[in-house]
Amino acid sequence: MSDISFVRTEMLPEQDPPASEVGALGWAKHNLFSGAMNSALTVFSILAIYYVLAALLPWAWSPTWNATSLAGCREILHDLGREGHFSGACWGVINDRWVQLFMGFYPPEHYWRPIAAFILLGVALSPVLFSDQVPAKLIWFTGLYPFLMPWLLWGGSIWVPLMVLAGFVIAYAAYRFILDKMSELIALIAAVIVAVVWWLFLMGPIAEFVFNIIPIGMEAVGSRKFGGMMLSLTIGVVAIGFSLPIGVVLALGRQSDLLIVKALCVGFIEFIRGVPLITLLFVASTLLNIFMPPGTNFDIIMRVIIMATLFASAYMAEVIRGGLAALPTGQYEGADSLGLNYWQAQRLIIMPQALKISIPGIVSTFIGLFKDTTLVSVIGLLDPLGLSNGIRANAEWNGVVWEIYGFIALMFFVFCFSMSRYSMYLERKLQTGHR
Amino acid sequence: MTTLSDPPQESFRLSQLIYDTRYRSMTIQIIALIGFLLLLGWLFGNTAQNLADLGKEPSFRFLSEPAGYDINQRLLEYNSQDTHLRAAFVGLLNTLVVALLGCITATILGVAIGVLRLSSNWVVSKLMMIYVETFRNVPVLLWIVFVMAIMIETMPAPRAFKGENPASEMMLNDSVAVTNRGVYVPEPLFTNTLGDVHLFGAASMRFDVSLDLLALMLVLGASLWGASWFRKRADKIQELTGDRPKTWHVRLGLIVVPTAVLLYVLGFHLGYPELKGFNFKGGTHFRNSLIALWLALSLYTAAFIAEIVRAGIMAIDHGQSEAAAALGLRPNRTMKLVILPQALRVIVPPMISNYLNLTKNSSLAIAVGYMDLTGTLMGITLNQTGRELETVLLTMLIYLAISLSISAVMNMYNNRVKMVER
Amino acid sequence: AGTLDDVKARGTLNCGVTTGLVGFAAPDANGEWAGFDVSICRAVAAAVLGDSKAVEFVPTTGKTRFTALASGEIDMLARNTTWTFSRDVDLKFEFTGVNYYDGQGFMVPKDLGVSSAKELDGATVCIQTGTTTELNLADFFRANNISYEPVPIETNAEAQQQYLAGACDVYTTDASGLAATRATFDDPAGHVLLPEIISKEPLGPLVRHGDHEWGDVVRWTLNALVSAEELGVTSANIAEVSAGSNNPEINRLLGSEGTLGEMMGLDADWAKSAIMAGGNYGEIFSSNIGEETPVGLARGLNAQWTNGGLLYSPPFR
Amino acid sequence: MSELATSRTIDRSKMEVSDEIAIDINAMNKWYGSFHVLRDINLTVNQGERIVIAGPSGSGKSTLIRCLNALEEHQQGKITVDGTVLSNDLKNIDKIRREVGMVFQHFNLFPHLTILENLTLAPIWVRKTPKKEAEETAMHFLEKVKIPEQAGKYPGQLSGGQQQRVAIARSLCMKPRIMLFDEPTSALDPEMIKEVLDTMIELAEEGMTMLCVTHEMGFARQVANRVIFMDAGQIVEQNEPEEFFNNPQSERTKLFLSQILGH
Amino acid sequence: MSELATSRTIDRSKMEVSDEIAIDINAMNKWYGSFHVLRDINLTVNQGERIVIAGPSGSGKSTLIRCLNALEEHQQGKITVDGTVLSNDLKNIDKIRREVGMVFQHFNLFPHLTILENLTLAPIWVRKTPKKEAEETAMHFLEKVKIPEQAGKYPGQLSGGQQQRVAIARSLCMKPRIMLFDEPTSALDPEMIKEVLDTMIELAEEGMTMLCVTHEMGFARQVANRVIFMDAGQIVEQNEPEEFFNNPQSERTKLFLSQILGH
Ligand SMILES: Nc1ncnc2c1ncn2[C@@H]1O[C@H](COP(=O)(O)OP(=O)(O)OP(=O)(O)O)[C@@H](O)[C@H]1O
Ligand SMILES: Nc1ncnc2c1ncn2[C@@H]1O[C@H](COP(=O)(O)OP(=O)(O)OP(=O)(O)O)[C@@H](O)[C@H]1O
Ligand SMILES: [Mg+2]
Ligand SMILES: [Mg+2]
Repeated sequence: MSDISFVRTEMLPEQDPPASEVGALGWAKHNLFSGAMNSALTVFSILAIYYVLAALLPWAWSPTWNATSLAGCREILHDLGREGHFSGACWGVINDRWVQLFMGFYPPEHYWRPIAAFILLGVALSPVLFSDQVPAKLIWFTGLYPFLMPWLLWGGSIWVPLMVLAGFVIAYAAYRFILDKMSELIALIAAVIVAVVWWLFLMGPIAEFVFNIIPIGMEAVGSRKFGGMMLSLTIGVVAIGFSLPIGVVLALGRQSDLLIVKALCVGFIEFIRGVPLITLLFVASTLLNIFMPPGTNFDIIMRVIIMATLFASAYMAEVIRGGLAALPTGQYEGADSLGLNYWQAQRLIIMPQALKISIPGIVSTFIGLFKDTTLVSVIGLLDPLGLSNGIRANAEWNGVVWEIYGFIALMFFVFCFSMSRYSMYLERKLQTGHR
Repeated sequence: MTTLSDPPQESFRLSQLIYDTRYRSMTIQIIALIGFLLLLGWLFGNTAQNLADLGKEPSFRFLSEPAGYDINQRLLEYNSQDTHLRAAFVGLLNTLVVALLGCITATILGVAIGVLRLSSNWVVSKLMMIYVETFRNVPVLLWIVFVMAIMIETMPAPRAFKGENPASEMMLNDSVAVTNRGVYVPEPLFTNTLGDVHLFGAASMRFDVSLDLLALMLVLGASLWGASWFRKRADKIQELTGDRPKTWHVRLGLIVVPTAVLLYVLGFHLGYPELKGFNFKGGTHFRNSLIALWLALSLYTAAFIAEIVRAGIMAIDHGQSEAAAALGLRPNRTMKLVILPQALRVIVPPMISNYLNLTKNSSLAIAVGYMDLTGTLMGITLNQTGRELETVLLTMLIYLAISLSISAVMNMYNNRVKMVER
Repeated sequence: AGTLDDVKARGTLNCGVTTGLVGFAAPDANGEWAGFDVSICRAVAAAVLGDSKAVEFVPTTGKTRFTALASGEIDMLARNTTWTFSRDVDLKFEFTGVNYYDGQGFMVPKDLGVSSAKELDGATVCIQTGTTTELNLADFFRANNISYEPVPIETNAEAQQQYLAGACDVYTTDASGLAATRATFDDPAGHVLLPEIISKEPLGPLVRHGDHEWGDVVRWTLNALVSAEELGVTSANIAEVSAGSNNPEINRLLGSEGTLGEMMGLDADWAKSAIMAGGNYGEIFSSNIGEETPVGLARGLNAQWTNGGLLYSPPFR
Repeated sequence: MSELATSRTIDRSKMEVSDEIAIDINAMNKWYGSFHVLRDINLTVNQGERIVIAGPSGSGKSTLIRCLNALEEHQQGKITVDGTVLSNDLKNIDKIRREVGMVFQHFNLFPHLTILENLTLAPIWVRKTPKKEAEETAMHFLEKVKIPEQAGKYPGQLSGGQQQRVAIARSLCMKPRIMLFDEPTSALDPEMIKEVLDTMIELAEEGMTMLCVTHEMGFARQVANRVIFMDAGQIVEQNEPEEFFNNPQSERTKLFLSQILGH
Repeated sequence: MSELATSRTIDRSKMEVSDEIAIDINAMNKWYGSFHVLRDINLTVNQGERIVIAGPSGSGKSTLIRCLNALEEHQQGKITVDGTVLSNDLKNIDKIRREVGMVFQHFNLFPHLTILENLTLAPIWVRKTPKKEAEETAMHFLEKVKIPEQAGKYPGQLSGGQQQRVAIARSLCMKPRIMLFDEPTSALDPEMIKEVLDTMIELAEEGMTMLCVTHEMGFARQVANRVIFMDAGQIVEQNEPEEFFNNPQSERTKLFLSQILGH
C-alpha cells in the first residue's frame, strides 16, 4: 500500500461555481430545464399562461370606466374600432355599483357604522390573535364586542344590547347566590333558567321602559337593508361568533361519557354535517317560521343567521374536539388533583389551551362559511351574487356578465386569501411558540 | 383521630342525585333528555299549530300525484305524467351521477396538481400554487356560474354548424360535436339487441336494465378476472425466478378479445350525432349544465385535494426516497412501492370529507338548471305543490343517507389500511 | 290584529317583489327599487300610510315567495304571480285583482325561420323555473304531440344569456317578460315573438287568505289606480281635481265626498295619495313598461275596457 | 440508580410520627374491566409517616396512590383519608382532594399560565383565598423550593427539575396534610433529580405525611420510615428501610432489589 | 465519546487491502448554489480499505459520501466507482447504486413494510431475485445482525439499535462491494451504539470496503486503516489511525481532536 499520509498545508479558498450553476442561467437550468420532461413542462406552462393572458388582457384593457350603461360601453368600444362580443369589458357597471356590492342598501349616511364594526372586530380579535403584541386588558373589549357589534350594525336603542348583557350578569349573580346554598349543578341550571326567562320575557319591556326615560340610541337600520359583501361578512362573523360557544358545548358533550348527552351531540353534529347547507337555508326560508310559535316572525336574515350558526356550530364542534384531543390527559388530572371541579377545570385549564390550538381550524371554518354565504342568493337574499342579478335586471346593465362576476370573485379572493395566509402564519407560530 | 365508626347503612337521599357520582351523571342525562324532549315537543307543537292555522296537513300523498313538469337530464325514462316521487328519483340519480363523476375527476386532477406543485420546475409549481389559491378562495357557487357562462358564451351554438360554410365543425371525423348546449358523442347501438328487463313493474322506482349492457359487463368482468389471474401468475413467476414476464399484451388481449367478440355478435355500431332541425340528434348528449357543474365541482374540489396530496407526500420523510434511491430503486418504483403506500394513509381520511363536500355541493346544481334532487324534489315539486315541510325534510333525509353511506364505506377502507400498519 | 293595523303600527309596508326583472322590479345604484310591481306596492303604502316611501321591499324567489307571504314576513306579494285556482284555494291566498293580463309566449331569433310554436319540434326551450310556465309548456307540447328539450333556469338574466348565446332556440315565459327582455337586446329586431300565447296568465298582487280588511285595501287601491285612469285623474291634475269636481265618482274616489276611506279604515284622501305616488294605472304602465320605455309593451289586453281592453274597475260607490 | 441521592445531612429528629391515622385502606380491590389491578390492599398510614412504594412496572403502584385522591375509582373496600370516607359523594371527594396534594411524573403544570398563576389558581378558585394572600403564599413556597425568581415565567421556559419543584410548590399552596408523589423524578436528568429530592427531603423534615412511588432507593433509605413493595397488584412486603434493603424476606423482593441495585 | 467502543478482540488479519481500486475521486468540486461545499477532493480507495471520515459539523463529510452514490450531483471532477464513471447517465448511476450500499443516520427503514419486506424489496425489484431466494438471503443477514426473530415485525416496533442493524442488513442484501455509512450511531443511545458498532466491525473483518463518517474514535482506531479529516470542504489530513490520533500534523486536526477526545 502506498503511503497514505497527507497533510494540506494551505487551505483552498472558496471558488465561484461554474457559470452554468449560478445567476439567471444556473437558476433557469435548475428550476426550469433540468431534464427533457421538465423543459417540456416549462414550455407548455408558458404557452398556457400566454394563451390565457392574451385572451384576457385585451378584453380587460377597456376604457369604459365612465360609461353609464352597457350601450354606453358598446359605443365607447365602437368608437375605438373594437367590435364583437368580447371586444372589451364594460367597467362602467363596477364604477356605478361597487359601493352597492360592498354595502348593499345600507343608508349611505350610516356607512361609518358597518365600517367601524368591522374595524373594531379587528381590535376585538387582536388579544386572541396577536396575544404577544397587544395589552392583555383589551380582552375586556373582546368580551363586550358581541354586544357592540349588533348595536352598531342594526342600531336602535342602546338599552337592548345592554339588557342582553345584563342577562349574563344576572345569570352570574344567580349562580353565585345559589352556589352558596346548593350544589353547583343546581346553580348552573338555575342560572340558565333565570337568564332565559330574563331574555325572553323581562328584557324587552324593561329595555323599552328605560329607553322611554333615557332615550339613547342610534337610528335603527333593518336587516333588509343589508346586502352585498357587508351581508356576507355579517352572516359569517355573527354565525361564527355564536357558533363558538355552541361548538364548545357540543364538543364537550361529544367527549363526555354521559351516553345520552353524547348521543344527542353526535346526532346533531352528524346530521348538520351530513346535509348540504342549501337545504338548511331552505329550512330558514320556508320552515323556520313554521317551527316557531304562531305569530313569531324573524326577518329572513335573522333566520339565515340562525341556520348558519347551527351549521357552523357542528363544524366548530369538530374543530374544538380536535383541540381537546390534542391536550395531554395530565392536564385534566392536574386540575382534578388540585380540587378544581369540572367547569372550573374546563374554563381555567382546558378551554384556554384547546381553543388556542384550534384557532387555525376556526379560521378555516370561517373562510368556508364566508364563501358559503353566497348560497343565500338562492333563497333571494341580496348578497353580492344575489345583487348581481338585481343589477342585471336594470335596463342599463342588462347583459353584463363577466365584469360583475369577476369583481365579486376578486372581492372574495382578497378576503379569503388574506385570511388563509394569516391562519397559516398562526399555525407556524403555534408550532414554534413556547411549548 | 379515634376509631372510625362504620358509616350508617345509608338509605337513598335526594341530595345524592346531585352529589353522588353514581347518580349525578344519571341526573344530568335525564335533565338533558327532558330538555331535548321539551324542545322537540315545543317544535312539534308549534309546527302542528302553524300548519293547522295555514290549513295544511302534513301528508306525503302529493308524491304519488303526476308531477306535470319535464326533466331534460334523466337516466330513466320519465315524462311529465309520472309522479313527483319518480321525478325525485330521477333527480336523486342525477345527483349521484354528478357526484360520482365529480369525485373521479377531482381525484385525478387533484393528485396531478398536488404532485406538480411539488415539482422542481419553478413555473409549474408556481402555476399550480396560483391554481390552488384561486380556486379555493372563491366560492364554489361562483365557479359554477362562471364555468356555465364560459360554456355558453365561448362554445358555438348548434346553428353555427349549419349552412354551406358552417362557422364550426364537428370534431374527430364528424363524430363529436362540442356546442354550447353540451357535447354530443357517438352512442353505442346494437343491431341484435337482447332487449331490456323491466324492474319494479309500474312503481315509481321502476327502471330498465339493458341486457346488452349486462352481458357486456359480465364478459368484461370475466375478462378482468382472467387478466388479474394472469397478473397473479406473473407475480408468482417473479417470486420463483425473479424475472417478471411481460404480461400486458396477454392481459390486454384477454380483456379486448372477448368483449370485441361479444360486441360483434350483438351487432355493435355507433350512432353518430347529426344536426337535424334545431339540435343534434342521435349520439349521447352531455348537457352543458351537467358539464358545467361537473367541471366546476371537480376544479374546485381538486384544489383542496391537491393540498391534501401535497401534504400527504410532504409528510413522508425525505429519507425514505433517499434510502430507496440508495438501494437502486428507480423513481417511479420508489413512488409506487415506498412513497404512495405511506402517503395514502395520510391522504385518505381528509379525502373522504372532500368527497362528502363535493356531494353536498352538487346541490348547487340549481344555479345552472341541472335537475338534481334539489332541483326536482326541493325545487319544482316544492314550488308546484307548496309542501315545504315534506319536501325539504325528505330532501335532507336523502342527503343524510348519502353522506352517511359514503363515510361508512370510506371508513371501512380506512380501517383496513390502518390494520396493515399494526 | 289584522294586517292593516300591523302595517299602520309598524309604519312600513313589507312588500314582496322579485329579485330583479326588467321593468317590473329592480334596485338602482342607490338601492331604490323601481318598476311596475314596485309601483303597486308604493301605491298601497301611500294609501295606508300616506307615504309612498314607507315600503320595505323583500326580494323573493319563485320558491320562497309563497312561504314569505304565508308566514307573515310580507304583507302583500306583488311579484308577477299568476292567479290560479290552486294558489287561491289550495295554497290559501287571496288574489286582489289583476294588474297585468299576460300569457305565456315564445321568443325565437328571426333567422331561425320559425313562424309558429308548432314548428318547434325538437327545439331546446329555456324556461324560468318556479313559475306556472313549466307546467304550461309540458301541457302544450304534449297536447300537440311534439318533443322538446326543457332547460330550466333560475333567473331571467341567465335565461337571457343562454338564449342570446344560442344555448337554447326558444325562450318562453310570460309575454310581457319576453318583450321586456327583447327590448334590452343589442338587436331587438332580430328576434320575434311567436303568435301562440299558450296560457292565460293574469298577474296580480295577493295577500293572505282570510284577512278581508287588508285584502280590501289592496284590492281597492289597485281599483283606484284603474278608475283614476278611466276617470282622467292623473298625478298632474289631481291637486286641482281633488279640490272638487263635477263628477261625483271622482269626488268619492278622492275623498271630497262620502266616507269611502273611513269604511276601509283609511284616511279620506287615501286614493289621492295612492295616485300621487306614481300616477294612475296608465301613468305607471307607461313610465315603467310602456312603449316609451326600453321595455316597450303595448297596452293590448291591459287597456281600459273603454278602449277594448280588459281593465275594468268596479264602481266607487 | 444512585445509592445516595443527596449529600446533605438529614435531620430525622423532626420527622415524628403521630398516632393519628391519616390514611386507612381496608380490603380494597380494583379492576380495570376484568383485569384485577389491586388485590385486597390493607394499609394504614399515620400522620407524619413517610412511605415509599416500590415494585416492578405494572404492579399497580400508580393505581394505588391515584385511588387515594379519587383520580381512579375503587370498586371494593373502604378508603378513609384524614377521617373522610372516600365514597361516590362529590362533597367528600372535594374535601379529600383539598387535603391531599399530588405530584406527577410529568409535572402536569398548566403551560398557558405563569408559574405564579399556576400556584395561585387552586387557592383562589377552590379555597377562595383572596388573590393577594394567595400570591404571598405562592411566593413563600416558591422560595422554599428555591426558585422565587421564576414566578413570572411560563412552565415551558423552565428546566425539568425546576418544573417539578414548581409542581410540588403548587400542591403545597393548597396546604395539604398529605402529599402523594408518583415517580416524581423518573422523567428527569440525573442533575435535576437531586434538586427535587432535596425539596422532598425538606418537606419530610417538616413532618409532612408522604406517600411516594419511587425507585430512588437512596431517598427511601434516608427518609422513609416504611418501604412497601408491591407486585401483581398486591402488597408483598413492607418493612423499615434498613430491614427492607438488607434483609428482604420474600423471593420477589430479593429479585427486584438485585435488579434495581445490581448495576 | 467512548474511547473503546467494543470489548471484543478484533481480528485484523482478514482485513486485507487489495491493489484493486474501488473508488477514485479526482479533482472533484461541488457547489450548493454559490456555496463551495467540496473543494478539489482527490481520493483513491482500494478494494477492502476501511476509511473513517471525521471533521467538524458542516465540513462536507455527508456531502462527500452522498456524491459517491449520486444522491448528490457533483459539478466538476471525475468520480469512478468500481470502474464505472459517475456521470449523468442513468445506467451508470443504476450500476453504481447496485454496487454501493448506504446506511443513514436515521435508518430510513420503510415503516409500512415488515423487516423481512424491507430487506427483500430491493433484491426483488432491482436485482430480480426470486422471492424465495431473496428471503433466504434476508434471513441470512438478519441472523448476521442477530435479530432473525424480528423478521415479521414492523420497524416501529424495534429499538433504535435494532433498526440500524436492520438498515445495515438491508444494504447487505443487495450484496454491495462498497458500504457507505453516514454517522450510523449518532442517533442512538449508548447501549445501542455498541450493538451497531459490533455489526460494523464484523463486516470489516469480512473484508468489505467501507467509508464511514463517524465520531466514534474507538471504532476508527480499531478498524480503520485510514482516517480522513475534513474541514471547510477539503481533505485537510489523512493518515493511519495510530499516526492520526497520536501525531496529528495540521493545526486544525489538533484542535478537532482535542475537542472530541477532550472530555
Ligand atoms: N386506564 C387503564 N385501563 C386499563 N388498564 C390499566 C389502566 N391504567 C393502568 N392499567 C394497567 O394496570 C396495571 C397497573 O398499572 P400502574 O400504572 O398502576 O402500574 P405501576 O406500578 O405504576 O407501573 P409503572 O412503574 O410502569 O408506572 C398495568 O398492568 C396497566 O397496564
Ligand atoms: N441541500 C443543501 N443545500 C444547501 N446547502 C447544503 C445542503 N446540504 C448541506 N448543505 C451545506 O453544506 C455544508 C456541508 O454539509 P454536510 O451535511 O456535508 O456537512 P457534514 O460534514 O456532514 O456535517 P454534520 O456533521 O453536521 O453532518 C453545510 O454547510 C450545509 O449547510
Ligand atoms: Mg406508574
Ligand atoms: Mg452529516
